[in-house]
Amino acid sequence: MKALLKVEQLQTYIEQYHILHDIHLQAMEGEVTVLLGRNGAGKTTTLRSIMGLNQPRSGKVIFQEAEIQGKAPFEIANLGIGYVPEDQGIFGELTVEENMKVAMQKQDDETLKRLDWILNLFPDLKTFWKKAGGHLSGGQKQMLSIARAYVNNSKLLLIDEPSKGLAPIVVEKVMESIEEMKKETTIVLVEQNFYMASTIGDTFYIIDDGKTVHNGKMEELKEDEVLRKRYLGIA
Amino acid sequence: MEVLVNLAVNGLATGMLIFLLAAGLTLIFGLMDVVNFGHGALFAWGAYAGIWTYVTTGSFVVGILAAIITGLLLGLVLEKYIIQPVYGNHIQQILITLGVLIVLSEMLKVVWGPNQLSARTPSYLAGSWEFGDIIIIKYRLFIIAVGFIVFFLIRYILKNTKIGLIVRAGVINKEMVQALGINIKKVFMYVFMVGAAMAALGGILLGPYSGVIYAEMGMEFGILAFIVVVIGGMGNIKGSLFAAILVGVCGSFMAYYVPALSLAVNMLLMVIVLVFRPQGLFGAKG
Amino acid sequence: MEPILQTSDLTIAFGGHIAVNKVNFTVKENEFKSIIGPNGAGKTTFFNLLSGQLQASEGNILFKGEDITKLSPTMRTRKGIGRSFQITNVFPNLTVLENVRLAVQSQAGVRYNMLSHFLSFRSFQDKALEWLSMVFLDEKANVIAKNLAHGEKRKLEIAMLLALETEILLLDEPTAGMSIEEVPAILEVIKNIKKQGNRTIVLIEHKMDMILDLSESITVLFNGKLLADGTPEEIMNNETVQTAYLGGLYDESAS
Amino acid sequence: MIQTMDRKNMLYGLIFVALLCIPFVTDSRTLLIMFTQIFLFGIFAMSYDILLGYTGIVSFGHAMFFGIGAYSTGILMKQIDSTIPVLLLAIVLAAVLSGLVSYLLGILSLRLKSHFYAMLTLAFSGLFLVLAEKWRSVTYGNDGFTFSIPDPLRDRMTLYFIALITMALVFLLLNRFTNSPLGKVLQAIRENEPRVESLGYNVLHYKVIASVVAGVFASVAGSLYVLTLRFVNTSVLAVEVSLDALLMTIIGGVGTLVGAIIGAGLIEFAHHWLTGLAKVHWIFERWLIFFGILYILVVMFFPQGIVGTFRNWREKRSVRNKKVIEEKKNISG
Amino acid sequence: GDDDTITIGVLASLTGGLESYGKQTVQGFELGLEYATDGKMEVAGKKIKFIVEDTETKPEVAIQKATKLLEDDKVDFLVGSSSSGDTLAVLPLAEEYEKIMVVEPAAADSVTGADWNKYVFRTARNSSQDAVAGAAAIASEGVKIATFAPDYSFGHDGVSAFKEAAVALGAEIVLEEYADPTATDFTSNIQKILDAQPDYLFVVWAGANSPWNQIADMRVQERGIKISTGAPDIPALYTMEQLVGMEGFTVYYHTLPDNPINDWLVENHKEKFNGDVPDLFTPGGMTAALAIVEALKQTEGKTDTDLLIETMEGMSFDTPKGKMTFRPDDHQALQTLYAVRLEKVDGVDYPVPVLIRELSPEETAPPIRNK
Ligand SMILES: Nc1ncnc2c1ncn2[C@@H]1O[C@H](COP(=O)(O)OP(=O)(O)OP(=O)(O)O)[C@@H](O)[C@H]1O
Ligand SMILES: Nc1ncnc2c1ncn2[C@@H]1O[C@H](COP(=O)(O)OP(=O)(O)OP(=O)(O)O)[C@@H](O)[C@H]1O
Ligand SMILES: [Mg+2]
Ligand SMILES: [Mg+2]
Repeated sequence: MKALLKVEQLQTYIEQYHILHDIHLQAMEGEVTVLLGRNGAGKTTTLRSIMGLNQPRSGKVIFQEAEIQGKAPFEIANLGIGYVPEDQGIFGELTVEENMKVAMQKQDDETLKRLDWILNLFPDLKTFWKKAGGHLSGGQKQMLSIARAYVNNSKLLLIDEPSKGLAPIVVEKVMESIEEMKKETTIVLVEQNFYMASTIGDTFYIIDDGKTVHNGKMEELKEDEVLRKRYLGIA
Repeated sequence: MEVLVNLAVNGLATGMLIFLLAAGLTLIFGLMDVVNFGHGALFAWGAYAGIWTYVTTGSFVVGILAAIITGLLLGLVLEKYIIQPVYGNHIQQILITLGVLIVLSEMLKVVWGPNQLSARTPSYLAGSWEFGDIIIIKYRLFIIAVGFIVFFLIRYILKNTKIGLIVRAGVINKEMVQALGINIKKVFMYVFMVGAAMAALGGILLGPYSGVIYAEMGMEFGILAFIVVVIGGMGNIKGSLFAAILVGVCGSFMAYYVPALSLAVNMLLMVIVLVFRPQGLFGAKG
Repeated sequence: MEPILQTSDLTIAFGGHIAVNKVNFTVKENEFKSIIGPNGAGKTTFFNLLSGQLQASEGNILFKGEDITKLSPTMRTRKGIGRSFQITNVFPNLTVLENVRLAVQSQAGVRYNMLSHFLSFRSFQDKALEWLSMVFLDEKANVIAKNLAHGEKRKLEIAMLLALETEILLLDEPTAGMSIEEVPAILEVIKNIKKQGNRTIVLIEHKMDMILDLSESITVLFNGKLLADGTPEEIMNNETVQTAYLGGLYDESAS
Repeated sequence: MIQTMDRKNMLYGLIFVALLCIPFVTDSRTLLIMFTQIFLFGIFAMSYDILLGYTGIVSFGHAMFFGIGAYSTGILMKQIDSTIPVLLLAIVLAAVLSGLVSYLLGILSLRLKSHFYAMLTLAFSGLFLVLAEKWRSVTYGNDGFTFSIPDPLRDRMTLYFIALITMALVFLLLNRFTNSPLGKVLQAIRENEPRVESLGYNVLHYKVIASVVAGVFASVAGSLYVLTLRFVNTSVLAVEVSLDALLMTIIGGVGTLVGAIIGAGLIEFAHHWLTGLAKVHWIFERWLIFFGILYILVVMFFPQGIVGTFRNWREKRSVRNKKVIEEKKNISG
Repeated sequence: GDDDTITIGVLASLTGGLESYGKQTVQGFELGLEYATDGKMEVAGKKIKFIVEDTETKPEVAIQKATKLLEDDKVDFLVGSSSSGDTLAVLPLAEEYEKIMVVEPAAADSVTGADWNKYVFRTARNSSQDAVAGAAAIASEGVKIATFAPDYSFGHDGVSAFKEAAVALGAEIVLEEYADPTATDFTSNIQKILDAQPDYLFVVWAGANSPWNQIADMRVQERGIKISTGAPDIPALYTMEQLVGMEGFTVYYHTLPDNPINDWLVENHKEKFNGDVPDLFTPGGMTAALAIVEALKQTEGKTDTDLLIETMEGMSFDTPKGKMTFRPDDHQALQTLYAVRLEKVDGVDYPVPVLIRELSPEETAPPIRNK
């Protein structure tokens, strides 16, 4: 197995603030890599730096053997990287349909088939197809945000806290869908719901104060109570 | 009866002219949410470049092309160097585009001198037809026609292509659009250029309408364009068309029947519309 | 105990869609009540009706026996109904401290004073800091709110609600996105608040273990309608709730 | 924190004293008049800043209140008598009238969303302009009229002091106003209006209060303005006047009050200097171009306005310094 | 100025909408001094210096600049300004500093009417003179006239004076139309004029936007309504192509006056300003200079204001437009105006005002309104 995405010694500043000090990570092809860490640790900033939404000051982001740091976000997206931001990034004045349309890079059969699959996964979106995105419920917005990333045939998906605001039954569904996506897509996931993270994650990284402080296979973490207590405060 | 027809046709034509001036602003202000006070300067430049070319080459069509090209070029330069850094910040937009308005208006005087220029109607569009007491001015029919063409063109672009959607999405959340793989910078640039070109087109068409162009026309008609875009409903091209026609027709009838109020007609119209429909004629509620 | 807040046939429709449908809901004084339900069930909308962000199209709301259906959000807050928002809703360009201070100031009833300097109300500052430390955010007191990480914003949201010191606290998924380690601590804070004063709490959450741990009673909304209302045991044994909402997820934990 | 406050107040005090001395140092009337203008427009811009900077309301019709002040004063001086009591009466009357108009306008329209409110104010000030144009028997239309002012005020120096002291007073007052608990609520409204409501504040009340305060002080500025001109015509109601307020506020930095004064000063100075240059070289005959370029440069180099950008810069520096100190601590510790 | 220099401050709009008027005044003034002093820039042994300031057509700027001239430059005379508003704003300063102000080319009646003070002398014609000339050109017993003017003071002033003069000549005013000067569409107003079926349409107009195209398009002339107006400056004449044949009046066109001063003006103007001929307000600027120099000659260089006033009241002097006289009552210069017809002239690509007859100073004397 090879690493689809490698992040090396990533440092990011936002304005004058030094947010990421030293981030390392590798996302293996076909795996779900989970980033864990407390609030404000820098998980979101890591994903944003990969996406080019925050420009890293130094370090490397390597995707499919090529360095992509410094590229514009749209270029990075067009390499086949999808992104679900933590604040959902819904276009509130656009309808659900229009939100999806903006996201769809192609209109081919494959994409339409995927759209079908998504609408079956989240029937709410079908129900509210013509409704303004801003008028959806919190959970529905989350679904829409995930749906926008799913609709394109991405090689890599960066997903920031997908389970937040979702009803347990939908969390289940999202987990299933990620399992399904895994066949073709590599996934980097930020998730606070440890149940979900541990169930679908293959590899984990713990980020603290802008640094990756620990990483390993998910099994290890599940078994290692000490580690969990130390970094995640849970037994 | 004849009077009514005359007033209606002339009001409609004036409305169409105003629509042509405002159409570009519907894109730039209404859709892209850029408070572009420099818009008026764009039509003044369109008018000067167009009329000058028309006079030099003798061809009105070439003049129109020149105006459009001038608009595109100015749009390109403005977007790239002036507007791009201030997207999303109305306060900075106001200041910087006021600067642009001043610079561009004064530059006109540097290039073409401070005097007004006379703008003649091309002979094939000059004059009027008379049917009894009904007088139809040819140039006005021409304006009405061009107005409809421009209207349907923009509507087509906005309705049947993804561009309108992308721009609206980009205004709401630029980052997210980029993260979806769209080069929003480019899209914004093209839309701005088209908006500028339409302003320039409005400018040259205004020339023969009143027979004269002058550097201050930008400031004078700029506000009118804003009024039309706002009372039509932000970013709604159909709204702009209706609002422009409303302004034109009301102006025409007021001037005939209630001349005492004709100075105030635009302002009154705006007050009435905004008090009863705060979101504008065709604006989405909320 | 008296019902402190009561709705009868509370209804609102958006276009053709009835988001809240004839809901009869009661919460007793000093009760800890939770509302659960699938996404889009109408929970947030129901809160919006209670707090006045939306006006009901039918039905009414009684607060301590008084009909408050037509009151503005402002008046409802003043009467004692405070809420937090599901989608973070703070003052982005003010500091964290200023955010909370505004709530403290409102609570103290200093609203139209335009002649004294705000610093002359030292107690506001101190109190705001106190609330912040309660949600572990005092270190970030001088940070501009928009620069907070998501989880931190959630904490700020809670601090602002707490600072209002209203009799009823309506909490809309307060811990969504908060890190696992801190959730228990925040819950502890909420519990304490309730213990200290005479507080009624209504909580919307999707985290069932948390709800079961805290709630004295649970209301289930489904498709805008009130589906069930009862003690946690009753609700967990309700089959419709199981299939429609939980999806078998908590089968074991319930028993 | 407190220390910097004291330092700031001392600086303001010093500047005020320096300004008080100017008339005794120079006898250039041009300079005096220019400063008087700066003070007047400083008041006007500060009043606008209450709307734009502190409450987040864009108005394109602020000239309306300036004009009410200007015309009330002019008309009373001409029609009744040019004595000090009449003048005071005029100023108070104008302020009351402005307050009333802004109150009614606020109640009517402050519920509207930003663009629409801005356009509505534009419309109303447009209607006032038409009124001034049409009510020719009193206003003499667009030509305007001259009037005389109370004798003790004829000296430019007196006017200078009056303007300066009024500006200082207005500054102190508005500074207190913006730093009052109520002022803080205004800032919150600028940030997130609906949220303020659910904190238990009645947003409309606050917006109306802000608009009345802004209107009243704008009218004071208008009254003083025509006092220095002894002439009034419809140009006091022109859109350009509203835009001037807007520009001065933005250039100085919205939400800073001092910024408004600095903005007024900068525009007047630049204006004076550039028009002066017009005689030096033919290039500057089109000095307006350079004026426009100035606006553009301000946005590029002072995106938050002069005072705003300066504050930002100082904040950043202090963060950096703190960091350096911390790092040093870490190394030594 | 100091003892052996006489300083004159000229206020004019050098930027903004009235820029071309301002420039005409300044150029004329410069030439006027040159002519009056034979290029020596001296009168009665004293040097003459002038300083031009731009009012930007803003009253507050006008006041600032005027004060600068009066205080810092210590000018002996003020000249100006292009806009009536600016001029009115400056008048009280002339009174306060007790300096002569020669008003040129502002035309508002109130300058020599309600807002007049004794320091004000006007070489420009005022709106009433225009109107009287306009009336003289077309009004006679039983003629029906409609007027059309912009809806602001300039238009209203002009029409009311015209009405007075025209009615005195026996004409009947059948319609007074006013239009928003910044409007794009004047056809409604023209429609009303058509409805009223007057013999003449008298138009009072100034400013960039103009109604001529639309008047032609609405076939006003074809319906037997003759159009009359004041011929404007040359750039504006370009827009009046369709009005060839129109009869009206003008303040000045360079071929109209027949006297040596005008010949000199045309020739030197061409020489100095690369072939351009003097335009509408150029002779006005020159006239202001001539008036001042003439007054100084008579006082032998003394700048004592009272003496100057005494000298100038009733003073007659030669100008490019013939002899002018400051009438003692309101210091308005009575002057020749010209009844003209617009004609196509070979080699000129705009309609040219051709003389019908000179309207003598007495004939166009406006009513005295400063009492
Ligand atoms: N624009 C900004 N300016 C200053 N600091 C910022 C900015 N954006 C983020 N930060 C800071 O960077 C740190 C990391 O933020 P980030 O959003 O990456 O955290 P996170 O791990 O995603 O947290 P959470 O779990 O709460 O979402 C936080 O302390 C935050 O305050
Ligand atoms: N302003 C609105 N306009 C139109 N429809 C709305 C509006 N607000 C909510 N809705 C709709 O009403 C329904 C209920 O939404 P609500 O936000 O109350 O759900 P919720 O129970 O809070 O869900 P979640 O758990 O996802 O937050 C949803 O289907 C939503 O799309
Ligand atoms: Mg995060
Ligand atoms: Mg919800």
